[in-house]
Amino acid sequence: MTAMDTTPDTTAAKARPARPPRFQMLRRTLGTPKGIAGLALLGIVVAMAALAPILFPMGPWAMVGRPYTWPGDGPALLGTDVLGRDMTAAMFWGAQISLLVGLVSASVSLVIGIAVGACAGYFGGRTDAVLMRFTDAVQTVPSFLFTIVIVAVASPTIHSIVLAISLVSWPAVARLMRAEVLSVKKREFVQSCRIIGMTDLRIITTQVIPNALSPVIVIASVLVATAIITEAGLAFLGLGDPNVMSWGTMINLGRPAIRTAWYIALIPGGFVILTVLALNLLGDAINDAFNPHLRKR
Amino acid sequence: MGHYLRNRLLQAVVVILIIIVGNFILLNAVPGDLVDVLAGRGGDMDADLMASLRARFGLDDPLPIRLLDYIRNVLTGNLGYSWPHSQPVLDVVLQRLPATTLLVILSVITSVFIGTLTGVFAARKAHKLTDVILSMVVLVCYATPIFLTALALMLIFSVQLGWFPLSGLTTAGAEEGILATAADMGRHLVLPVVSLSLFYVAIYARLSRASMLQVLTQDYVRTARAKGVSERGVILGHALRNALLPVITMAGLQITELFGGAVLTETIFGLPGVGRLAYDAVFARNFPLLLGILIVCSFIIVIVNLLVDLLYMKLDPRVELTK
Amino acid sequence: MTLSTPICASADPVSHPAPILTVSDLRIETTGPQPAALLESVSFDIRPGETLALVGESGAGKSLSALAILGLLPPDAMRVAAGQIHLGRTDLATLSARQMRAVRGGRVAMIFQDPLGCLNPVLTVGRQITEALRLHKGLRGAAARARAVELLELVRIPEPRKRLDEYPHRLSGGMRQRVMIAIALAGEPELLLADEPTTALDVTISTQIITLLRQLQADIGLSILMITHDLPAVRMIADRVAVMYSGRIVETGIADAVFAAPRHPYTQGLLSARPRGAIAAGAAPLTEIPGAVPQPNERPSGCTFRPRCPRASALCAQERPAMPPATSGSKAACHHAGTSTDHARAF
Amino acid sequence: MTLTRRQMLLSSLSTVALATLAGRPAWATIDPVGHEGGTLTFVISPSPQILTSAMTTAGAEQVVSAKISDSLFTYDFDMNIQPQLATSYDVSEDGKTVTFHLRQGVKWHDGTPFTSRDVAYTCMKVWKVLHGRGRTIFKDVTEVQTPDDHTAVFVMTAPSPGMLKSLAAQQTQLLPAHLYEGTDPMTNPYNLKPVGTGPFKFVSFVSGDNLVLEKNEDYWDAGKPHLDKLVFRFVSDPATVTAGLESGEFDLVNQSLLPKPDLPRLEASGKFDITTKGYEFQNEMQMIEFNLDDPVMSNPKVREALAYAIDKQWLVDNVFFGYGKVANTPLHYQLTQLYDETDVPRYDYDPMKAVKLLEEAGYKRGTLELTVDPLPYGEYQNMTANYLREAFRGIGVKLTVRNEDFAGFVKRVYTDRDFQFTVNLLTGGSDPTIGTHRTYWSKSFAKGVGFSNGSHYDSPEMDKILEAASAEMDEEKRIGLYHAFQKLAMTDLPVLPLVAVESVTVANKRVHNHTINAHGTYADFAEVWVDPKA
Repeated sequence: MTAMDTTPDTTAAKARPARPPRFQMLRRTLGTPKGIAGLALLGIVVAMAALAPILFPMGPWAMVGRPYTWPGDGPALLGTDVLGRDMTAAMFWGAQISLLVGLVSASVSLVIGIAVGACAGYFGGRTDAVLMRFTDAVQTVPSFLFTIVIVAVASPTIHSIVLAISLVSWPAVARLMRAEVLSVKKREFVQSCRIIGMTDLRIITTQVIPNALSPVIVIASVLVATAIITEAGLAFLGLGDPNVMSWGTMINLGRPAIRTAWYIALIPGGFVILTVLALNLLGDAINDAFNPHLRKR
Repeated sequence: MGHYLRNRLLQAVVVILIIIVGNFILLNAVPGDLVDVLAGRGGDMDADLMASLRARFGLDDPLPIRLLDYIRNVLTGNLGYSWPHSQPVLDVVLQRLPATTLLVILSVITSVFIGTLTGVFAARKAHKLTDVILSMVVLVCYATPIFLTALALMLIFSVQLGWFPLSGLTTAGAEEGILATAADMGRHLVLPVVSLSLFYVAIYARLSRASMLQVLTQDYVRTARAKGVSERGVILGHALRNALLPVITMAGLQITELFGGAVLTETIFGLPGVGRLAYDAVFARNFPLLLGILIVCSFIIVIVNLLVDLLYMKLDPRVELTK
Repeated sequence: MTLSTPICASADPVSHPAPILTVSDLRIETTGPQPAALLESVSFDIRPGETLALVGESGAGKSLSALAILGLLPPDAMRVAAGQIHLGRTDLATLSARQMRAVRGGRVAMIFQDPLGCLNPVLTVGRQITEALRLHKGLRGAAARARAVELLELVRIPEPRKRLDEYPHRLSGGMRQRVMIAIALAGEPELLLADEPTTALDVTISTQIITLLRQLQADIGLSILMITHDLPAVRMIADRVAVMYSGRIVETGIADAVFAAPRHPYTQGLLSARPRGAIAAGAAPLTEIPGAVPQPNERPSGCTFRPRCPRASALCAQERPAMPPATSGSKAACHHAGTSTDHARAF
Repeated sequence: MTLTRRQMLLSSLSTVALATLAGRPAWATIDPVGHEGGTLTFVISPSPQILTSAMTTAGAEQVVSAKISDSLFTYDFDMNIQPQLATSYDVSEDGKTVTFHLRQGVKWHDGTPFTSRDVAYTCMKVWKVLHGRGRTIFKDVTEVQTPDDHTAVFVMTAPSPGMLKSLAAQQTQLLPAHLYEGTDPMTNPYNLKPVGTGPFKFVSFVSGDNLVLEKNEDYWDAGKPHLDKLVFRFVSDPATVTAGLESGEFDLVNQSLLPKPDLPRLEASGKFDITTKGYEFQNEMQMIEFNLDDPVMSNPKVREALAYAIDKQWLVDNVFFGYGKVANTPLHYQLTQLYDETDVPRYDYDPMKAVKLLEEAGYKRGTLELTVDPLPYGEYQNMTANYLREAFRGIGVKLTVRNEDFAGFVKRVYTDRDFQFTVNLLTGGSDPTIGTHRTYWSKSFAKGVGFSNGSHYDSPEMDKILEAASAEMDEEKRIGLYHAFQKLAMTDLPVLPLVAVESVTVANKRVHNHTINAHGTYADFAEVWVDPKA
């Protein structure tokens, strides 16, 4: 998504002689076939999310016809679901929820993970031991089970789902961050900041974190994708928020009818795959851009 | 070595304690308790019976006392009692463990084997058409949620084609005998294992392809070639072992994730595993059982992690026992 | 210079038997739609017991020549476009893959720059030596082990029996390079390709390794193709020198003669860039020669050294200087070769 | 059930053993046995946690335990008492003593003879103490005397007309005293490897997967059962159930455990026997429970408005696929003698009227926001709630659907009372006194007790009707009282009945006699046989 906002206009980019390296990185990301394919697919999903309120102002729940109308049999392009609601509208509105869940939970777990990892790596010693044992504990419990428990505790709403996903997915970020911070804090500029008497908080936020961030950014797309899959899995088990239309909820509704009307479960399933595929392609492209030596030989 | 093991086990104990305390507090924040569920299932309990059951189940003591009691019991190997099952928690968990263990072991073996093979093959054909096609297939597998794979496989192979049984671990009441039972279980496990594996095959394929490509650029591979080692010998004798290192780490993670995390697969294929048990325990508010599952799973995971570390050390002599 | 007298066991090329390696007009190109020549018209030969040093900056194509001899050019990226490589009378291009594997590590062995990276980190030293013994000598088990101990002794490694079971990361840098040499010697090769064998080592160790190579050469009559930009090492070990620049050999001759009176301006620059009286760390850039080696696809017309050459003339831009056909002494591919005798003042 | 009431009345006067209890009558509905042996695979869900229903009222436990363990009676479709372990009974004149004459020569599966001691133990130590409904039914029983091995005398402080209708195995299963006495029944190991007197013996149990039972060769009813093996499979996924039925992996499924959209296809295939009989004990009603403690819901105009906004026929057609009927009174239409719609206020779908009523109540279009808590049990309540969201949007009411799990729902609704209205599924039972009274009787409101008077409806008039009805022995008067009940309930509208649900049993046609009495698939299955050729 960050990549989207800064899609380089090639002519403008050429006109500018000195580009910041980060910008070059983006260009490199988006120039690859993977990057282009990822962006295009993601673009479709983003467009669906954006167009949902315009194309389907009645929301995803409006009942437009007989339940179990197959795609092509009635007015609804993708058929109707178990309650006669338009599957097309559900898919468009569902795109919003999937993206929202993905982005928000990835951001929250990035924030937690970066904070924990940076503190553990920077302070070391006892702080490190305490934080890492805590991280271990969260990681030792199978994450999907843990998500289920948290959602059950808080009862399934979109907020509790996002929170639960964030709460189980930060440890990977924390570990990565810690490893990176351990190497960054040995570097001269951090040492010199210490010597001039900067506070730890300032050093961490202005020096350490920015310089340790790149590998973490690389896994951000994976976090988003995992969050989308987890939400769908929860909804599939009936732990979805009934007041938002998510693809997982639709799969859950369609599952009992899978023999009679498999399209109800498989169409949203296809959209989940599409979105996750787009994110993975983009993630791969970003990864290649960050580690160009692995790209082509 | 002994020092290392002691340290690791000590860490494990701390981790498990954090898990117990954390989950104990978390679970007690849940609305409703076991008695509510029992009353609800039957539909007609009176307040007196509910109160007496709460007293029996130890649900009316204050939280800190229950927590301390619980920890004391766990330390003596007593994971508590699952009232609805009329059995000690450990017994209930142990009954469900074999199904999950089979599922996990089989899918780890399958996915590591096929995934690595695919990855190495793709790395050999890097950037050729075969590699591009394989990578695309792998990417789609990687993007497909496990429950969708499971659903699709069941729809095709059990429902439409009738090749595999729909649900369960064994054919109940089928003939006895170890071989017959094993074959029967095998048939029941094919689809769950395949659906769990497909995603991980994708992971291992990606991982081992990248790792193989990276290893193949290493100087020691060139040395081996300069020594006159055949291409096959280079791949199998020199590159693979190095390329396997990240695969081993991932396999450890996969086991961690699947023990208890295979809820969806167990649900779809009706397998009597711990994941499903844990899921049911959440909704039955059977917290001694849920905590017991978490503890048993954590214990297994700690052991697995230790084994993975030892294996990693065995495979990579550069890793030393530092802690 | 620490060593003033070059080893010259076989200084007279004329009296020598037929070369064991002959590279003639070798051309290596990149693959792809617009191939760029990485190596052009490279010719040299090595006679039994002789040491030839290929000298030049990084990117000159020295290592590529060695890899081409072993047929180890990365297949997706490069190919031999022209020229022949003869090992004795055998044209290596005619060999099957299996025959080529027998050559590698058998008749021709190679050692590399970074001995840590070149040893497989997950295999014991012994395993890596015995593998070569198994492949080329058919030795297995105890016999292979015993021979491995001998080889380690040969490369002067103390406690060889103990070292066999160790992993490379436990050894020091010099020790690792000795192990590499032991592996190379396992197949009892006629020719050793040494690609920057001392570059990654510190000065003392580097000297020890060069000394070891000299001793081995004396002991077992090894021919060596030494690839390096470590000029002091060249002085210590080389009989003849070939100077490479930008994919071509620009000067060749008896080592002493070249060192004493370099004819090509590039060689002159190279020699003057070396601080006298000290052996600098190998990888230091030759800052004294202005500019950089051009990329293969950006090579200028005519003489490729022209943009950096103080003597460049109009002729240099038009015509690429060829190597004179002289059979003895040093010769240089330069229109203005040898016009200055004092190479120190060439720049 | 009118008959039983009269019998009750009769016998309490005459103390005469009933002639009909002499032996099992030949029911017209029973198919003659065409084959002995074979295996029946029966799918239920969820997995039972223990294998006795003597101390729980959970459905899965009931289905399973009735095959293994008997009780004193069974009941035919008309709820007439049929003998099982009791061959006859006498009721004393004051109605406070009931004497059961037990069948002789019955043995527990472990060979120990069944005696009156077992009855006394189970009643006094288990039903009365640990069984949710048993605590009510047997609350007046002070003692069970055992003058001899085959006579059990229940001594009560007051007559208990409900008791004789509650002695079927799935409700009041008998336990072997010799294995339970002196132990804690809740932790007794035989809960998991039950020893009963029934037609099937326990073989193996894999929690969450399957339960295998085999024929009891020494069954007291000689010549039965006809099956060699009875296998229970616990399958939670409804789609799997249909698939298994169609592939022949499963023979029988009850309780509408498969997706309703599949039913038309199964029916059309002609390979299945689909019946809604055998649920006379249940009579489930889907209904909206308004929380009368909530300021919005306490306004009768709002409740009526919402009632008019709902197209109940749509729910019957689309959510229940026709397996059910629109409910216009709180009673299930299957209670034919009591059900009466005459002069009962109706709330037929009329959204315009709903809007008008809301405005009268002071809520302009678009100003009312409500939250519904559908019972998280099965998918139908949730689907109805989803329908309600759209239906209410049509009258300008924004409805939020809350999703919580079973325990959370019970706690929120019955303990915390933090809700506006539910979509609930309530079991009416074979008589209004069993299920329906609880919902409307002010005295059954108690915080923390699930599925009682969730509305907190408190009407002295209603209490009077209900109390009179439960004590009324005269059938005509009883019918009158329940008519008054139906009118009042639909006038005050604390609860809005939506659909009288029909549960479905689907069986492969090779299965015979799976539903031959009021217990349906909850019966003992002694008569069930499978046709290997079909």
